[in-house]
Amino acid sequence: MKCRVITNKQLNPRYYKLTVLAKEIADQAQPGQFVMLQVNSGFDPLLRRPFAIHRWWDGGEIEILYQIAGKGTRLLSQLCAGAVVDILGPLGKGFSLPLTGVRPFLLVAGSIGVAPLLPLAQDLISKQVLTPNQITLLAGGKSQADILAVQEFGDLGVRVKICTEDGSFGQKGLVTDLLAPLLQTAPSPVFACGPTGMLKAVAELCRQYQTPCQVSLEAAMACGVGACQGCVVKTQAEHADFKFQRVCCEGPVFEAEKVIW
Amino acid sequence: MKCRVITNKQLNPRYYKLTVLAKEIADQAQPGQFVMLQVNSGFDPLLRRPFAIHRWWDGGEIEILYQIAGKGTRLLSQLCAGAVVDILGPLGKGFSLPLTGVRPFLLVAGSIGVAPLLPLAQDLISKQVLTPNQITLLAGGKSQADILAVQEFGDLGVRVKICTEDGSFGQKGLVTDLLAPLLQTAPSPVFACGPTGMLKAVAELCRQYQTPCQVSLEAAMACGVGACQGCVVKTQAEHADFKFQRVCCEGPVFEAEKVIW
Amino acid sequence: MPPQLNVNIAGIKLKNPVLAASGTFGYGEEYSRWLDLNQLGGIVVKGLSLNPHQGNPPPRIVETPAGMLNAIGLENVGLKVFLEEKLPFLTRFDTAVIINIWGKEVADYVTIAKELDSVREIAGLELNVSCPNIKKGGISFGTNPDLLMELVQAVRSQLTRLPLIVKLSPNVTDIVAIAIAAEKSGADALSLINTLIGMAIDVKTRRPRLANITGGLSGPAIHPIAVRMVWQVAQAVKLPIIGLGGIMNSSDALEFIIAGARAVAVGTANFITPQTSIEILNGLRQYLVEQKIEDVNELVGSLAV
Amino acid sequence: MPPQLNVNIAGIKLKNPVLAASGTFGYGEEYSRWLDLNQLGGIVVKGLSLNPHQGNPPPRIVETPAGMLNAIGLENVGLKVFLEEKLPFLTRFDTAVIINIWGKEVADYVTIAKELDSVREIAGLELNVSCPNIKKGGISFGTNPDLLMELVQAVRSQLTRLPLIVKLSPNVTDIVAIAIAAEKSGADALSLINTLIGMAIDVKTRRPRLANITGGLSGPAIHPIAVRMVWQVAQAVKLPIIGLGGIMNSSDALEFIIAGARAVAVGTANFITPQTSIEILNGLRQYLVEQKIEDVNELVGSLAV
Ligand SMILES: Cc1cc2nc3c(=O)[nH]c(=O)nc-3n(C[C@H](O)[C@H](O)[C@H](O)COP(=O)(O)OP(=O)(O)OC[C@H]3O[C@@H](n4cnc5c(N)ncnc54)[C@H](O)[C@@H]3O)c2cc1C
Ligand SMILES: Cc1cc2nc3c(=O)[nH]c(=O)nc-3n(C[C@H](O)[C@H](O)[C@H](O)COP(=O)(O)OP(=O)(O)OC[C@H]3O[C@@H](n4cnc5c(N)ncnc54)[C@H](O)[C@@H]3O)c2cc1C
Ligand SMILES: Cc1cc2nc3c(=O)[nH]c(=O)nc-3n(C[C@H](O)[C@H](O)[C@H](O)COP(=O)(O)O)c2cc1C
Ligand SMILES: Cc1cc2nc3c(=O)[nH]c(=O)nc-3n(C[C@H](O)[C@H](O)[C@H](O)COP(=O)(O)O)c2cc1C
Ligand code: FES
Ligand code: FES
Repeated sequence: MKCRVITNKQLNPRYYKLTVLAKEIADQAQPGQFVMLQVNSGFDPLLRRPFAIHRWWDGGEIEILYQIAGKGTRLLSQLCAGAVVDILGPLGKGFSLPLTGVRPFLLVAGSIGVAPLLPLAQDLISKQVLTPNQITLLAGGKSQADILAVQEFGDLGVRVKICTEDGSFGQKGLVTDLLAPLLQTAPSPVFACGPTGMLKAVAELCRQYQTPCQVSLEAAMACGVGACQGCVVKTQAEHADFKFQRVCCEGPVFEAEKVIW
Repeated sequence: MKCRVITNKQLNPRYYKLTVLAKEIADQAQPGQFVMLQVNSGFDPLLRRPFAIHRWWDGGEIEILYQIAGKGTRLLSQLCAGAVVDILGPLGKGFSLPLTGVRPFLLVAGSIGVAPLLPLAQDLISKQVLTPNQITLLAGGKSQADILAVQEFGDLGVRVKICTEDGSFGQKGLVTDLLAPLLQTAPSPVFACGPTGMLKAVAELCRQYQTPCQVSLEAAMACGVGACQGCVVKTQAEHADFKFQRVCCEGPVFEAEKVIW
Repeated sequence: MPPQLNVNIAGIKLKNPVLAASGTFGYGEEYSRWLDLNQLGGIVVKGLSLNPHQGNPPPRIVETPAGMLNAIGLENVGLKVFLEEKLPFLTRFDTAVIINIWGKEVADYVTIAKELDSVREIAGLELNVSCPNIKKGGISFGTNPDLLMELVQAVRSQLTRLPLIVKLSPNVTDIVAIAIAAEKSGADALSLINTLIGMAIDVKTRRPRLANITGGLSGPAIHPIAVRMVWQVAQAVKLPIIGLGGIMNSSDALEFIIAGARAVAVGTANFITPQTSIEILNGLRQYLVEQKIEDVNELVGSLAV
Repeated sequence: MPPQLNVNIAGIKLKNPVLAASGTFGYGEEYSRWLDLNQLGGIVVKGLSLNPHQGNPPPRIVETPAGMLNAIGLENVGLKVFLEEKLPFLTRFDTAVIINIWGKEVADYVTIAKELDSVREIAGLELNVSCPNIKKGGISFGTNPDLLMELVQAVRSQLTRLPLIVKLSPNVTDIVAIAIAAEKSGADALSLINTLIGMAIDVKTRRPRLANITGGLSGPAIHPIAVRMVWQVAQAVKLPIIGLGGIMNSSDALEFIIAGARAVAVGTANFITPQTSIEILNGLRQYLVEQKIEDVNELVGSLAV
């Protein structure tokens, strides 16, 4: 679907926010779903790039929060308002929302992993699963620049706790250092997105404290729609040692305990 | 050499004019020479594209007159002021200027072929080989939009005769229809650039009227510097039926009578 | 009058010459949200084996210049689940269903071919011969003419109804010798090319980027190699050819047809633009009109050399 | 301390492992305006034959996705002119000069090798074996192990001084078998890969885009295939390997070294950016420093599988 760029704003040297008009996607999007974006119509890079849908509006705008990771995202950052990008979506299975919240929820973000957690918080609040103050975002990153969308969570009334590896913003340390004491005092359902190493550590903590945990995984993707089998992750199987599931359509959100890390 | 785009102006739906700052090239350029321009730093397209140097100034700006022919020129047309392009040049052997003009000269252009003829006219005038009114430009094209740089030649004081295949501008017909009667009345040296078919016809006329003719040829090029042997054209050889010469370094300008068409 | 697009591949009647290539179009259902499957000439289903197969561990794919490497490892649901759960969906559409099959030894191929021969909804079989033959020390069936002949003969003798397409591997010295071997041993059609074997290394970790170390290269990067092979094979055999490898647009597809392919298949391009096949079809129609060619069959092998 | 970059290819001492590939760097002089040739590890000169050779008619090149096809047809000035007019220029620089040679029959190779063996300024010979052997019905020397052995033995027996590098063609089923044949018959080093055979068609005119119909595919498109072949060959032979095919930057070069190449050669990339080799060298240095590797030789074949 050809979409017009409305804005493409640099947040800090490594992060950008892209807003495009994509009515069909905005109409169907669910928290945790993603899109496959083609940064240009040439062959370099050849494949589309996956991005979580960060925000969307009834008017049809959708927003993507992205970091410069390589060639594709660098080209993406050069697009100006008015440019056209081809976007496929919404794709994948997002977060499963419990109907009522029995306990406060914890959202755990590793830097850019915060992207799909904002719509999750919004949805939890607007569907009255929880009140804003029953949701806490734990946001971690290497440095201050990696802590994103804090303002947006604040606007929702969600509590935000921050940590950075270099201590330049919030507590010094890893996001699991924030999570562990919270789970110890009151085990709460966890929704996490971030680098695989972080997700694995979060999953391990949740297993330890026996609290449900949903993780949004990343994988290299070619098609994004379940056709190529390229994006699989190893998960628990009923009648076998394991099975492969496709991150693009059976995920990207998985129950952490089902993932074989 | 990385060069900054100063302007990239659309002249009409198919033609553009690009001005970049390229001091080293401007300092050395000779009429009929060209540059190899890399439209972007990715692999699509992979190779540089050759373009005649249309104008240059002491300040270091060089100008390229180009037509949208395919992928590379389309991408080129999308560059904005401030963008950076990599340019190799000046390259090739340009027009050979006689020291004095014994007779008026005829410059013959097929649409975009006019590009290298403007600096030739300028040079002939500034080196006082000829006075402006001793030079005539015959410019042909399919339609009015293909007749370019007429203003610039007019500003030099050069006489301009125009023809188009559809009669939308100037006389209706081919540029050879303009050339033949002129050569018949007074054989004059000819300098021509344009599509191969046109050059061949011009060369044939000049042979017939026994007047010297220099043609600027086109060929698919990979390196532009003589290393790949990709761009050859068949020419007369002394001790053989023919030899291959490289358009990029032994040309692009050749004596028409040496070319085996 | 709109140009005539029907082509016939060894008895498989295609309403147009544009197919979806095996392994790049899932079981059809994955793409039904994105395009009308009725418009396709046919769908070649993901490589099927007798039993379900889990494939290789991830990472399974990596992008390369104008291409990608894949080492999916032929993951598939197996014959039973395919017939029960996947085929019924596909048969709802007016498009030819061709099943790409593979095995580790001749007997595997024979068994699955025999089973499929009786399935009315299937239009043809495509033999994926890029798999290593475990009985012959892992030499791929498709790189040795003798192994290939043995396989094709064995499978062919089981079929009473289905045309047999042999899909050639490009990782060979002499594609023509392989094509002739397939023709002699009873193949009804050929498709080429499968992927070229490649590899990519992460220089930071000094590890291969694919868990399988090597993978199959596909995409526009391989198009010139594929066109060359189709042209060479078209000179040497009489069998109808399905051309594929790096087709991104109608011009790419036309190169194959002009080189001698009667149909084409779109692979990697599906991942980038699911509607590529439809765009190719439109481009093909437009080209035929512009060139005043009434029937696409007239174009097949029309290269002027 | 800056990392150690010297490598030794069968006695050819290179001050760094980055060479310019045959046919893509002319006779050196074409690029001397654009970069300092002293910085290169070595220059492999355009394929030389005993007599001058005119090559193929144009068009000789065509761009393809992330690659190009060439059918230059081995145009070159011939041995005599090379020694008189081209070599003196090259010997002015502090860089190893390697001569790529070819012929149409074994005797051609033998004669030129013998002549060059006595030329002091030359550091090594590279045998281009992608040429068709006219005595053997046009089968390329490089696709048949027996032909290759015959050729390599014949040439090797003429050389008293010069190391012999055999440059392998990738258009084969089993690159390892070819590499072993070269090793057994006396090659001192291997370089791989040469170009893959491809073809492109102009669909408007329905003619091949190259006058020669087919051509050799080079450029980033073939990089994954080349890395795979270098890796496979490095497992199987002891000879030092020069890796090439689609190298555009230092990361591409590093993949070859990690896969098992002791040196690399830059081909098509020279056309796009004449300074590519220097950039690669800088990138290589930086990588070695970052990875705390003191000697580039430690990196050779260090892939962790
Ligand atoms: C479901 C999903 C949702 C995502 N959402 C976002 C998002 O909201 N914002 C965002 O900035 N990024 C997101 N990503 C990651 C994003 O897709 C990659 O950063 C992007 O594809 C990199 O492209 P590139 O061309 O810039 O980098 P490349 O040049 O392709 O690669 C640069 C580096 O990034 C790694 N990389 C490439 N692709 C991926 C990938 N798919 N997953 C993880 N690492 C990768 C490479 O291994 C390499 O080390 C998401 C990924 C997935 C799978
Ligand atoms: C010495 C020289 C000077 C030139 N000067 C100019 C100039 O001043 N202005 C200008 O607009 N163009 C000039 N050209 C032609 C210009 O290089 C091509 O139009 C351009 O490379 C096309 O690139 P593309 O990617 O847009 O088209 P592509 O997609 O590469 O090709 C589109 C069409 O153009 C043809 N084409 C591609 N390259 C060439 C080529 N090198 N010569 C002829 N036809 C080609 C192709 O066959 C195809 O039909 C010159 C060419 C040469 C060799
Ligand atoms: C992810 C992926 C999976 C594939 N799976 C199969 C397969 O199961 N059987 C088969 O014969 N070919 C398979 N192929 C090869 C394609 O059908 C096709 O031959 C090849 O990709 C070249 O075409 P392309 O460049 O258009 O992709 C696969 C290719 C890809 C990219
Ligand atoms: C225009 C051109 C000419 C070539 N000429 C030769 C040659 O004379 N001898 C040879 O062995 N290889 C020749 N090659 C092959 C290159 O040396 C190299 O093996 C190949 O291009 C792959 O490397 P690349 O992808 O970096 O270009 C030539 C390649 C090109 C593009
Ligand atoms: S990306 Fe293709 S199946 Fe997931
Ligand atoms: S373009 Fe390479 S020699 Fe002319």
